Amino acid sequence: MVEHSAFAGAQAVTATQGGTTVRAIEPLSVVSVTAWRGQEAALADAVRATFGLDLPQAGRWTAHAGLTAIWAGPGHWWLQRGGRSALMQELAALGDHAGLIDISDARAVLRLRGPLARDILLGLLPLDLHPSVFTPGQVASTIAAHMTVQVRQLDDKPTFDLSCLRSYAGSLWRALELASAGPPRLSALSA
Amino acid sequence: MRIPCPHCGERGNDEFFYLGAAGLTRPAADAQPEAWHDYVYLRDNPAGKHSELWQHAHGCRRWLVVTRDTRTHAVFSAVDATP
Amino acid sequence: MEYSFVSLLREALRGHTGWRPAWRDAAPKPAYDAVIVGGGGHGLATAYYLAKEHGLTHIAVLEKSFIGSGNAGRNTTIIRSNYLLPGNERFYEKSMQLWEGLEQDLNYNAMVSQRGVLNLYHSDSQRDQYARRGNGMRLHGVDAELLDQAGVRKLYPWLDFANARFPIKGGLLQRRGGTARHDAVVWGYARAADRLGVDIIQNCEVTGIRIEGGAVQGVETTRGYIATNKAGLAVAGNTSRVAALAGLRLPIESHVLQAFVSEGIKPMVDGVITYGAGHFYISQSDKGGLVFGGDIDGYNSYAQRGSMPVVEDVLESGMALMPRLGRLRVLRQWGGIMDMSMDGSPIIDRTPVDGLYLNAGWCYGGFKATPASGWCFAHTIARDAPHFINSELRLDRFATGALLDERGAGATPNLH
Amino acid sequence: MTRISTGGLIDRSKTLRFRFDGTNYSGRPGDTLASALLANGVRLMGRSFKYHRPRGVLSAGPEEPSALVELRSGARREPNIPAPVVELFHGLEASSQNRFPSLGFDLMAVNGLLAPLFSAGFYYKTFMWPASWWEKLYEPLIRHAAGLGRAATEDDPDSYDRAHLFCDVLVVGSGPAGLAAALAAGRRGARVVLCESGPLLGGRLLAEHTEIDGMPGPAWAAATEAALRDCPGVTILRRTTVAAVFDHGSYVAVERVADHKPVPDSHEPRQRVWRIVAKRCVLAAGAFERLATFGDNDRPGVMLAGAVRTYLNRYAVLPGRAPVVATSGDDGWRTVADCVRLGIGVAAIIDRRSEITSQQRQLAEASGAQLLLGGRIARVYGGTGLYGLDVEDAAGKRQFVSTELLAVAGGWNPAVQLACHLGGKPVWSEHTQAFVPGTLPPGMSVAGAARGTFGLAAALAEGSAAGAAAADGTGFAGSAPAVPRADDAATTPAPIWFLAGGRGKAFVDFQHDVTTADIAQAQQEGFVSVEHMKRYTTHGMATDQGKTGGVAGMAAMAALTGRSMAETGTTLHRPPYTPIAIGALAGHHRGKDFRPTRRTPAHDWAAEQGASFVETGPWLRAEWFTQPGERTWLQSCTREVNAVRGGVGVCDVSTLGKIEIVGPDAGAFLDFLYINTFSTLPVGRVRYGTMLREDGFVFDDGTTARLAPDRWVMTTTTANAPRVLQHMEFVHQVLRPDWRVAFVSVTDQWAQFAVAGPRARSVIAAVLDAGFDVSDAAFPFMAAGNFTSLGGVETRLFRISFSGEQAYEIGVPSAYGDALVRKIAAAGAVPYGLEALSVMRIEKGHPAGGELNGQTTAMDLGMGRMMSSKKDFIGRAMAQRPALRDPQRPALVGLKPVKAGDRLRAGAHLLPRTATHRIENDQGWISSVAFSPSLNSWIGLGLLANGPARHGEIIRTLDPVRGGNALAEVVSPCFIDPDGVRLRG
Ligand SMILES: Cc1cc2nc3c(=O)[nH]c(=O)nc-3n(C[C@H](O)[C@H](O)[C@H](O)COP(=O)(O)OP(=O)(O)OC[C@H]3O[C@@H](n4cnc5c(N)ncnc54)[C@H](O)[C@@H]3O)c2cc1C
Ligand SMILES: NC(=O)c1ccc[n+]([C@@H]2O[C@H](COP(=O)([O-])OP(=O)(O)OC[C@H]3O[C@@H](n4cnc5c(N)ncnc54)[C@H](O)[C@@H]3O)[C@@H](O)[C@H]2O)c1
Ligand SMILES: Cc1cc2nc3c(=O)[nH]c(=O)nc-3n(C[C@H](O)[C@H](O)[C@H](O)COP(=O)(O)O)c2cc1C
Ligand SMILES: [Zn+2]
Repeated sequence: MVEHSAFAGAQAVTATQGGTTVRAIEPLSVVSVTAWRGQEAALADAVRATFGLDLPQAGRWTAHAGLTAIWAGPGHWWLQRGGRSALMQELAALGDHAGLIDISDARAVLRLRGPLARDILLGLLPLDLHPSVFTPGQVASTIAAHMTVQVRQLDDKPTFDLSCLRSYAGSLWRALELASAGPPRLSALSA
Repeated sequence: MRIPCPHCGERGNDEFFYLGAAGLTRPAADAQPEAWHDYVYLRDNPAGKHSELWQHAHGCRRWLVVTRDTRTHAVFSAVDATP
Repeated sequence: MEYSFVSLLREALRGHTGWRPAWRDAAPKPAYDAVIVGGGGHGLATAYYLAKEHGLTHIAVLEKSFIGSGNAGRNTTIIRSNYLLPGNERFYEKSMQLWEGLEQDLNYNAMVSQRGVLNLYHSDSQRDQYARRGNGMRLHGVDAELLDQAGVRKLYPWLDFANARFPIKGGLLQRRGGTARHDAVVWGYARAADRLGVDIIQNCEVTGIRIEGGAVQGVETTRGYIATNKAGLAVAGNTSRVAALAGLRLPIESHVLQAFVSEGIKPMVDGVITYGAGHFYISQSDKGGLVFGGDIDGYNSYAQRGSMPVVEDVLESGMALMPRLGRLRVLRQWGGIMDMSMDGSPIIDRTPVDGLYLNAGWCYGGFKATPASGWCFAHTIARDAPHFINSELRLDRFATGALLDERGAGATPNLH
Repeated sequence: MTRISTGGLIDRSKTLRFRFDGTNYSGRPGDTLASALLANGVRLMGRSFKYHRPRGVLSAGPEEPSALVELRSGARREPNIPAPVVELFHGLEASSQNRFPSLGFDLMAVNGLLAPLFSAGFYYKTFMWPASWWEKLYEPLIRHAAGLGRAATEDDPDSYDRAHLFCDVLVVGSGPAGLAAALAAGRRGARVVLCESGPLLGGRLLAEHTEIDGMPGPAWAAATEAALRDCPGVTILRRTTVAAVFDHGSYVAVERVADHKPVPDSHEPRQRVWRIVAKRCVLAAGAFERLATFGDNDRPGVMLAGAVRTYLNRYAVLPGRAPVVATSGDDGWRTVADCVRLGIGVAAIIDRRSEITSQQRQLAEASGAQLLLGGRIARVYGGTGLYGLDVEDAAGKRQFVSTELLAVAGGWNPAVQLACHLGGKPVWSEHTQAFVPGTLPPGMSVAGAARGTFGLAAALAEGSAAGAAAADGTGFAGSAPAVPRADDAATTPAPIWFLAGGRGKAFVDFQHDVTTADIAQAQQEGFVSVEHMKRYTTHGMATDQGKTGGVAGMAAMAALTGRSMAETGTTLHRPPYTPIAIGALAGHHRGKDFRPTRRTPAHDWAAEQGASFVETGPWLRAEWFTQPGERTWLQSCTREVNAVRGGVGVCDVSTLGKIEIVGPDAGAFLDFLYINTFSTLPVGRVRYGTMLREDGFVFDDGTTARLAPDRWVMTTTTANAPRVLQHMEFVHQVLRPDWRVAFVSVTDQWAQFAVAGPRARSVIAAVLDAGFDVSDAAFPFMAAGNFTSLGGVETRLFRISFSGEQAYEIGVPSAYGDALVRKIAAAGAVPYGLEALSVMRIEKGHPAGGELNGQTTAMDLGMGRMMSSKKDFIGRAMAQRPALRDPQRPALVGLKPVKAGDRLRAGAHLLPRTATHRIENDQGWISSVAFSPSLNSWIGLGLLANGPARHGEIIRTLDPVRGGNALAEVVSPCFIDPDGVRLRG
């Protein structure tokens, strides 16, 4: 196999307690899209017209027909598809309104799913992930175990995607391992 | 401390990188040396309200102007540094 | 009263009824030959040396709170003279030499303890930087030893050599470095200055500086106006505020530095150790507490307290270096306000205002400077000109570019 | 000193065995080490710091100053642990500390005889002669004597967790006030976190005989706990102490997850630090009973009256026979009442007042005690254990009372600590005769005893109101909560009890052995500010931070100076509330997990090739690849250099910072960042550039390629990559926001390899997909372009050279890095590491880490002419300052030892050949060295005053810290192929 996992050395899928799982999501095609100043609306229109996708507001992500848009900062999004695809070419027309940079291999993503997911994340992320506060459709970037980590909630199972710089993949894996090592911290919140 | 990022919401100050006083204007290329000395080195350093530059380095990566009381750490406002 | 074992014994026998105040609680007089603003170690030492070395006796030290309430009373007590740049090294070595005879000079036991200061290195490039520094010290005639890993192990076999994320490769050791009792330095200088006639005036905040024709006339205080033609500022973290009273803007920011002390335990850490791969340094006080700290919090503050991330950073670094610390407990944690200069080095100089002198920019390292700072500042004030020893600690170096940037961090105080 | 036969919150069906000072004892689940020891008749538990006074237990909580033990053993030994907070577990081991040879017979107690010498600050006044004796004799003695317990001498084997919680309302303490607050807020739907230090909820309800809503206190607490569990938003954290308050509603709490077990369960952390962010906080931390000051008030058997009730009611232990109760107000009468209820005969009751109520008179009669109104304690008998008292009545009539237990009720100090962590000063309340919270941290309110509200009904009402208000404040309004009913007669506040006279030392700090005499001496010597007094006497500076004795010391100073308590004030309270384990605050971040690790895509491959890795910042990089037969790193490194210079090698350079920059204004942006011009660079070319900081010193360097008219890729040094990106974001967002330029770090996107050596081109050709022309003509030196390799994988190729050889850097998306490097190696390239890379760059005179140290200018590094005069750029103006342009500044030179085989060392200083070895003659230093296989000599780069004008001069390189002293010739920094023939080949 030519492609190599960012998590080389770690098991690709592992079960933690209580039916909660973690697995690597790769490969992905990701393009960083930064609107030129004043072109945010034009960019949004172009994305909507071409891909039928609404660019998300701050702190949110949206998806349509396999294309996901993740907010990464004001005027800044990551457009993402699963698997390897020629996403840069697909998005080329957006270049009138924005700067496009391929970051498909720049990040490593772990998907954490199951009833203990929140309890585990209490031990990692300095974010309020309570269901009344953080819901599917939201994304946030923060510091965790001395790394920049982006967390994105996919559904209510709950499922979270965590991503970090690819070179830190092993350390993110390790951080999750440590965060899930002991018995659950609070049964109430993880229910 | 918690800093209310105008883009991401309130976060712990460990997500941010601090630079120093905001509101300093970079002198023109042909400005006198005194103007540059002033810009690069001299600071009001007030005890009280202070406008300062923080970057939300682990979040949206935006540079922000945060206005904060240096005696109590109370934050009055945080806005994007791009005018 | 001269302090000695004899006087202690005498007092012990008569129930300690004969002790006198260590210094007079003076009230301000209308005028002084010189006024030192700031009753920290530096201000008090300045007054002492002005009286002792320059024969000025009509001097007041004005302190807004109680003496030693500032950084002098809250620092981690490390003294050393292991600097890289000659302009700094000769100054800090002067200080070291004054420390070495301080008790006898002041008749006060400041508990100067030359237990050795060890700076660890964790990479070849760090080793080479330390070698450069150590060699410079040796050229100054100052002691410095570059240890390899085995050398460090011999001193402290229980550091984490086995499982470290950043392995210890060696260290730069200055055996003459060590610690001194922070409060005793303040009280010792206060008592000695008082014995030479200096007025130490507490609860007296300077709120204005009167300047006419570009020259100092006196200072306004919360206890009234005091006339003087020479005013020396030694107010550490408050430098910008006080200098602003004279219309000066300075290359200084005020930042918090935190420190910690553990519960008292039997001897464990013999000397001073600084971790080179994280923000952590530690020593053990005579009372048994482990005294430790790390980096500044990194933002402007006058609040004398820190924030959580730095607490964690310091303790993580401590555990990384000394995993046996785990079950010991932090007893108290506090903060001080550092006068961080733009190149990380101090200023002892005249100012553009005649008769106004500046002693500032001590960053996190001014305790060790206390004796030399007072000695040089006294000289600068008395002679209206710096001594050779503080000749590079100039205020105009930021304009000329003759900086003293030990770390090469540039004009960003939070990176020094 | 016996177990009372009924009652208490202990489980009498189970027995727990434990050891104290080597003796076996047994206790019950629910006991603490202190209660179990008392139940076994052990009163002597420790020795004091200075005088080695025998000490028992004073309190029943974390405020304990005296009964400190070494808990557990070996690697788990913990010194100075207060026995009253240690939950008993089976197999517990503890020992007393600071005594020799034993607790009962401590030779160090001789210090007590020398006590007159050990007065406040004695060490400041003596030990000065002869000067050299301080470190040799005096200080070692002082150090040996100081300290209490012993730290473990092995690494802490347990793990610690750190976690985050967010809530609307944080309630600190689960006494009646805290429970009521939590319930009021929880019932309104707010997210509530309730933290309780102890293992059970209830606070004083567990210790007192009370009734709420018709239920005994503990039952009400249990019922309330159940009700709280029914509120979906409520989280209850037991064994969790809120330890610190930080800005903006940040709190730190420590959960003792497994401290009540012999060892943690597998994978279980010993403790957990919670970082709690709360919009509101209700502080319901209760109060600490304060000690009263009288001679020998520290004898084992003298206890706080409230603590005595705790032992009676909660632990069913009578801490001593025939108790005497001494009280300054109504509070001590509760202890009498409990004794009466439990059938315990009271020997005497001393009330400092002359008037008491009729109920109290009845109680006194029922207890069988002698009643001494307006009386005092004249003398305490018993060294290692109290056996009697001389008591004196109002008329001065003195008599001996036989007793083992003196329960003293001298008033309560609200637990104001957390209210003060942000600098708020407590204020003296004449009404409560105590310091109560003053200015509160934003978002905090205080309820119950912590606020000086000592009545139960009032505490419940205050708690309910505070909880409801806090919920209101976070958007959870509701009707007024039902306040639980409790009947308790309002008690009169008790003044601070300062019993003058009597024999013996009157302690105000038990742990540090500070007495009223020390306070008096401090006052005499001018240390009258409470902060001075504290520092001079060490009053309040021990592990208990003066929780029981602090205010007593202030009161002593107030009395001496004639100032009021309000004028006297208190010292500052600082975090933590009670001591926190260092390991807990560090969490998992120790050992290899101290900091995360960055690995390159070729890491596994490198490991297979025998790489030895070195930490460079967060990265691990291959330093060299040891081959069979190589015994030193120098052998490996030299082989690698030779392989490159004689053939071809491959080096992983993925760690270099890579920033991709797009947009129509990217050229102008680069011109502004770099000292040289980039906007004119043609597409398909790459250029070396240098950046300054705004203060004119060199910041970073690297190459930037133009891949398309509006697409560039910049490389930075590994170390500076994050800071360069941050700097660019600052320049763009703050200084030049209108420019259309976008950039992100692509360091992790691209796996990049340097392929260098005379055969580099053939390797590159073999690696790229078929059909590409990489001939010198088609792809000359400093060319850049897009290619494919590995069968269609996007590939970036740059013809740049750090080694001075014909060389390329080739990059593919990181997932393909492993495959690419294997292919490169298969094509014949020999792996080389960081050391060989460094040797070759030194041979070429390229500045790197040693030279780019933040103290050098472009001119120092021989790049002065690159500074464009035609444009503005960051750092241009400040680089013109006179000291930065001084020709005498040390500038870059090459150095070659005069004597073949002499080794140069980085960090050596440079002096004129014949000059004396003094700092005045110091002219520079060596910044980097290498053994050059090509020259068969050590060589170095250095910074030498006026260096470029001194080529050919012989100078001295001096390295006293390593004993080096060699002569070297100053030469050009470029040692090899100065005309660049090879790299263009
Ligand atoms: C946590 C910490 C750890 C440190 N560790 C070390 C160390 O290990 N080694 C080392 O060498 N250095 C260390 N330092 C630095 C060192 O403490 C300071 O640099 C040094 O004490 C400053 O000089 P000073 O003693 O004169 O300052 P201070 O003691 O701060 O004196 C300044 C005085 O001026 C008074 N003042 C301010 N404004 C006015 C006014 N308007 N009117 C009148 N009076 C005024 C203040 O109240 C204060 O008492 C540390 C500092 C801190 C905070
Ligand atoms: N008669 C008196 O003079 C007098 C004096 C004091 C108290 N009391 C009685 O005490 C009770 C007061 O009730 P209350 O609720 O105010 O206090 P409380 O003492 O009953 O409860 C305080 C609780 O807070 C916990 N706590 C303290 N600090 C903590 C921290 N930092 N983190 C976590 N937990 C912490 C303690 O462990 C305790 O359980 C009433 O019953 C009152 O009658 C009476
Ligand atoms: C070297 C040193 C040792 C200290 N040791 C103790 C100690 O053993 N116990 C204690 O309570 N505080 C100790 N402190 C901290 C002081 O109590 C105090 O917090 C500090 O000087 C700052 O003052 P502040 O907290 O009043 O602002 C120590 C401080 C220093 C500088
Ligand atoms: Zn943000």
